[in-house]
Amino acid sequence: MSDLIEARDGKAVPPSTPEPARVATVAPQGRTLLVPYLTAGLTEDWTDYLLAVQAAGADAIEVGLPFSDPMLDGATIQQASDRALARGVTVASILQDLSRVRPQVRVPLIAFTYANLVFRPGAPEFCRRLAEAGVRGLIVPDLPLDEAAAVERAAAEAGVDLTLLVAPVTTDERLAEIVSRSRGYVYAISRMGTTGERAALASSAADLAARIKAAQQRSAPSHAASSAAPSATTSLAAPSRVESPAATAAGRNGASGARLPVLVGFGVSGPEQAVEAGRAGDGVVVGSALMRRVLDGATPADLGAEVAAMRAALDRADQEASADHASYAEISGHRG
Amino acid sequence: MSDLIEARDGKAVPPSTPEPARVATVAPQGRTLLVPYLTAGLTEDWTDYLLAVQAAGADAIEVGLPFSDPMLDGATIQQASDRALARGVTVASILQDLSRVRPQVRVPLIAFTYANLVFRPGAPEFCRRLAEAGVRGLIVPDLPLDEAAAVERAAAEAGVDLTLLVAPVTTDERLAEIVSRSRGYVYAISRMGTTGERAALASSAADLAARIKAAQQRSAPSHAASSAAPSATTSLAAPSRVESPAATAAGRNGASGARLPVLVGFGVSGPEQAVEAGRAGDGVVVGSALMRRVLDGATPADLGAEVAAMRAALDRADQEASADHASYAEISGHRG
Amino acid sequence: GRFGDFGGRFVPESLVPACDALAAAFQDAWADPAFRAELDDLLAVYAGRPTPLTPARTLSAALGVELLLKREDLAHTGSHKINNVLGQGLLARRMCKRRIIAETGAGQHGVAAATAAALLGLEATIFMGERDIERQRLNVLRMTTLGATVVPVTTGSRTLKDATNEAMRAWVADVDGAHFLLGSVGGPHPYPWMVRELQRVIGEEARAQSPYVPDVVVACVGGGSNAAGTFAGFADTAARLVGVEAAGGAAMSSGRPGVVHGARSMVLQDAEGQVAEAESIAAGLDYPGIGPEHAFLGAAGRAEYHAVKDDEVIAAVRRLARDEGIICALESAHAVAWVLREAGGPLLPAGSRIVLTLSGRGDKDMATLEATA
Amino acid sequence: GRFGDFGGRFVPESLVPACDALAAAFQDAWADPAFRAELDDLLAVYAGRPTPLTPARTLSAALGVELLLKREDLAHTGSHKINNVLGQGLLARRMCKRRIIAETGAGQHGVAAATAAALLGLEATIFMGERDIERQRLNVLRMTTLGATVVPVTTGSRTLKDATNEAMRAWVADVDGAHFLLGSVGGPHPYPWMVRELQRVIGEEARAQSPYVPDVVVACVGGGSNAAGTFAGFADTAARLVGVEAAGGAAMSSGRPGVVHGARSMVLQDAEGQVAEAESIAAGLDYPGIGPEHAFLGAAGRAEYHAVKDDEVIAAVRRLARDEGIICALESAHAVAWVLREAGGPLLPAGSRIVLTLSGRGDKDMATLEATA
Repeated sequence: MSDLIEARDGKAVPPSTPEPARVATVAPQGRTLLVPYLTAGLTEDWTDYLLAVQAAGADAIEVGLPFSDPMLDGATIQQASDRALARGVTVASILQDLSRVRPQVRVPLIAFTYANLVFRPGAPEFCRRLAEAGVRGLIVPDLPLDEAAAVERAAAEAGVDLTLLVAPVTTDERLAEIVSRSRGYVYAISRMGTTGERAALASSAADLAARIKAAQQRSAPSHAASSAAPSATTSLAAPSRVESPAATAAGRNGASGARLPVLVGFGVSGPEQAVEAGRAGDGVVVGSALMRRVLDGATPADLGAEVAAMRAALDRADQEASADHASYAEISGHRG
Repeated sequence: MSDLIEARDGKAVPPSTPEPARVATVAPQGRTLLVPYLTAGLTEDWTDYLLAVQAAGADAIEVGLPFSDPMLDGATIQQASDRALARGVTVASILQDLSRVRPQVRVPLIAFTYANLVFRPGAPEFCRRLAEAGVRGLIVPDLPLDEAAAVERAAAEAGVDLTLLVAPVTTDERLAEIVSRSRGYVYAISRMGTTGERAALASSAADLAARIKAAQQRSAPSHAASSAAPSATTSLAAPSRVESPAATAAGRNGASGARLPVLVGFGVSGPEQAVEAGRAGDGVVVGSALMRRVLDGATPADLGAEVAAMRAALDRADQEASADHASYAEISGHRG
Repeated sequence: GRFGDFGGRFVPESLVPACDALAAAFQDAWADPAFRAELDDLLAVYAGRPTPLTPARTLSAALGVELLLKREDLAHTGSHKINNVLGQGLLARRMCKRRIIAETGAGQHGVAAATAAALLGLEATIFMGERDIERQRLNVLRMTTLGATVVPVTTGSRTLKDATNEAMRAWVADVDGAHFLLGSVGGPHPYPWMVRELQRVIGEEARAQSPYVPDVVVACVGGGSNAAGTFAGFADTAARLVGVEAAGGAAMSSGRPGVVHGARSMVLQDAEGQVAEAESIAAGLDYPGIGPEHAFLGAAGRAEYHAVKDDEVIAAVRRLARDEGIICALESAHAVAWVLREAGGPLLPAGSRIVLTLSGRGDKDMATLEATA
Repeated sequence: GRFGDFGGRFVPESLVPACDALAAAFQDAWADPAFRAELDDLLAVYAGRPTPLTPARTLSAALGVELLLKREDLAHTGSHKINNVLGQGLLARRMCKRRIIAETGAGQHGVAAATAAALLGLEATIFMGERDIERQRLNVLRMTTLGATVVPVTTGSRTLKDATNEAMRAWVADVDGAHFLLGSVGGPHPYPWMVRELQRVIGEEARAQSPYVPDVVVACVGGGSNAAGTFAGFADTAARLVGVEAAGGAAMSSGRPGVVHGARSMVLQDAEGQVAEAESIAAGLDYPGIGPEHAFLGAAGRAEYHAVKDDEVIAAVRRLARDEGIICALESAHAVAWVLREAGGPLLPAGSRIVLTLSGRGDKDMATLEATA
């Protein structure tokens, strides 16, 4: 843990380091993205966990701003949120913490929170504060497409990517619109249910990721047209390894030069499931599995090791996949 | 207590003594009658109490046959009844006990019980059993005039006097009929309420006794006519001491040669109230005050002493009354 | 109320004038259109009458009968008792009484009586056995909230029988000021008649609501007021009238003629005439007697009386709750239990059309039910 | 339901299709005479509608007003909640759901939902805060007796707010098989609209029963379904509409616009938007939000909202019980308490003619009431 504390203290990384979040593309081609979720403010040293998972190979980090009524979250995240709120943390104090460690942060940070926290100060003000603290993305799970317009505008003006979510039950028509309006990445809800670890990854995850990618391919031209500045700040480039010949044929590079990555989340509980989810999409969000560890007493170093193990598993799988790809791509339904 | 036990053992009183209950008139002229009530079967030696109160000067004794639902009785008698029943006593066992001590009994015994115990075996059978055990009278407080016909017939046939009760609320018309149909004596319910001790005797007691006596005087001729065998066995002659000139003028001797005594009961709690109640009527029934003592542990001798004290108080009052009578009779409303 | 060999007025002389006055007052009131109109108005705008006649569709299909439930559980205070207390309450006011005295077993009558007293500005003293106070705690709280004084009765079996004794004693002591608001069709004349007349509305409504004259009319019987009121509506039809007793309080099935609480009727008693203590899970049926009119109807063969056991009753509450969404009182469940047991058998052939009175709701019994789970 | 700036559908993407389907199904059903007839029939023969409009004569005389009480306490299960659950239950069956999920605070909606599920042959899972389970024990027993599974919610304030979160989570996990039977006029579209329509029967009956258009229409407000249903019947009259909140859960009086449980409305919250924990003696009003239509009516000036304190509420329960013989729910007593406080004052001048909805009965609150005695 000492190296992280050093990092946090700014000794290992000079303050003059360029804005890390400005690095728009973190994933090299062929790498499955790994995006850990952390409940902000859970412990006093919560930013140590953030830096630890960054060091362990996170491609971006979702920073959960705790809300009193986290409707879409399962027991683990809710418990983490409650505990953070009981400590007295606020959105302001969290953003202050983030500003303090900003020099050490080299991956995009994406705020994950609920609509009421956005609307209370007003979406423009809220997004401005995020941007000021170096947060480059925003996910609001109780803000479906139909209610998102005001926040979309405010986020775009503040230079924050509003990432939208797609669920297994989302209709094709609606999915197409979400894909076209989402920024940063597209969040594929792997299963019907709340966040939290599951014994097995739902088969719906792969199906959904495939549907999203298909929609991205179909909408690429209009997407490019409708988005003057797509994935302005946080977008993670979709890796090419999983592209089907059809996708390539449809052309997936809009004005941004790349379709958005599809990240699969909800119910990813360990390296094996991370590999499976990553294979379905372009990457994976892991939240409850990590927060369960922290609630159970894991140190930043422990958590870093956990993430590193996932990173390693994903990397191994990526290598196997690229070796397999040439021979098996056509029959691999999972790979879109 | 030894003298009573001797009496009970039949040593002091020879078995050949004539039937005591056949003594129709126990009260000498001018004596206020004292009729204690005892819950039969309350203790194993309950007949010792009976003999003790007889020895202490009772003019007759009401023997309560315990009933499960003694509607007209207050807490004390009810408790005594419950305790007796819990001991397993029955009407049969009580009558057996009475048969056993019959040789020593010299005063009339009057059964006091509820209608269901009379009707269960049938009124004729029930009255026959009473008579066989030497019980000469019967009081059934939940058997008003209107329901009494069958029991009246059965009692008359068995040679048992069915004594009826009069309440303060009884109408004049109804009171006249009760007076004409009651046998043995007329039971004046001193107050509206259940049996039990009261701090003061209700003024209604004197009023009611006066009304009864007035009715007796009015109805004397018809009473005589309608009653072939009035007060056949248990009747206590009404003493002359309290007769008003008017009563004498109306003529109070029917075929029986005397109007029935009016006994005042319910709520007589000690010698003073006994005197007051006796003054109102021709005598007094004392129940709860005695049974309270027994429940509290009084021995037969204790109870005998209690009754003796009442007897003495009544006798003193009788003497004073007869001294007073010449000068104050006209203005003493209490004396009817 | 004299019904053949049954009924009468076996009360202390102290109560005779009060019973006379009450009988006269009720006769007068019952013939007075203004009194009837005031009562009918209260029953409608206050008590929520008419109560519906609900087809029990799931149970009917499962049992192969047509079962209609007369929903006295929906009446104000949660049972049919409100019909009687509003009538007697108005009568008490008409008689210029300032206070009512009542006995209660399950507490349903006590709550109803306390309610009528509150509505009509009368004081209320409710006698309730200590044992019933324990097992019907909710109703005790309701009575006191309504401003009534609840007097625990500690004598005898500490249930309804003893509460009735105590209430009659209290009446004797305040016969001018108080009306004894008896809750069932027992007691001395005029109660069995008066209470039956006041409960007649159940049967008359049910008959008007039923699409047909049923084959069988069923109601639970403790003292028997809901059954008496129900039967009254069908007495002149060909419907069989069935009263269902608690096996532990089955005066009709196991009793003998006797006199208790002012009337001659069927009574659970021993060979000498001591009244037995009933034993039922339903406090409202935990009573060794029955209204004299039932004794008469039974003796005359016009009504039949059957008994069900506590475990059948509990199963019936649960079945009705799960199949029809109605939690009825343990008392009412006796009628349901009989139908569950006999449907399809000789006593209740398949296809029978049944009107069953649910006399009350079961909120008060939830603790008892939980203890049997 | 979008009501001016309020309402909307702030739900996870996973629930959007279900909300769409529900809105379409309700719109279709509500326009279908057969559906309406089936619902009306259940409301009449099963739930006991119409409920009476009872003149509170003693209170009226004492307060110098004319007070009429709409008696939802007499509806089956003891509150107005039955109106909504029968409608949604039939809808769930029409949508071929096999199961309902519901949240409950005081347990009245939970009992009603469990009842509708039992009647219509659906499974029922009811979420209830641990704290509410403790203080509304009777209703928990009723729900389990009706065959429902009651799931204790241990998160947050362990009251209605958290139960609602948990119910929505459960719905997400079984959105195909389950209908989320929301109990009030909150939540995402179509709930605020649908539940108001299903509760409209309260107001329409009351208007038809009232001999006049009242000056003031009063109802308690937590989520606000009984008030919404009542107001709906008088919206086009000159009657003032008054909603009465718990002082400790007064979203209208003390809240700010916010998004909670799927709708934008008035919400008790802190400066950053964390939802506050309400604190009321009435579990059913212990909720930091309110239905969006109320937020709209309040903002538009068509309805006014006032708050009363716990001690006023307890006094109101007792007063109504003693004066009128009606033990109402702590929730309903909020409306009574406001009338008691304001009668004769500027908000409720002497002579005012008032229709007040008693949303439910108070049996469930007896233990709470006893604890405050």
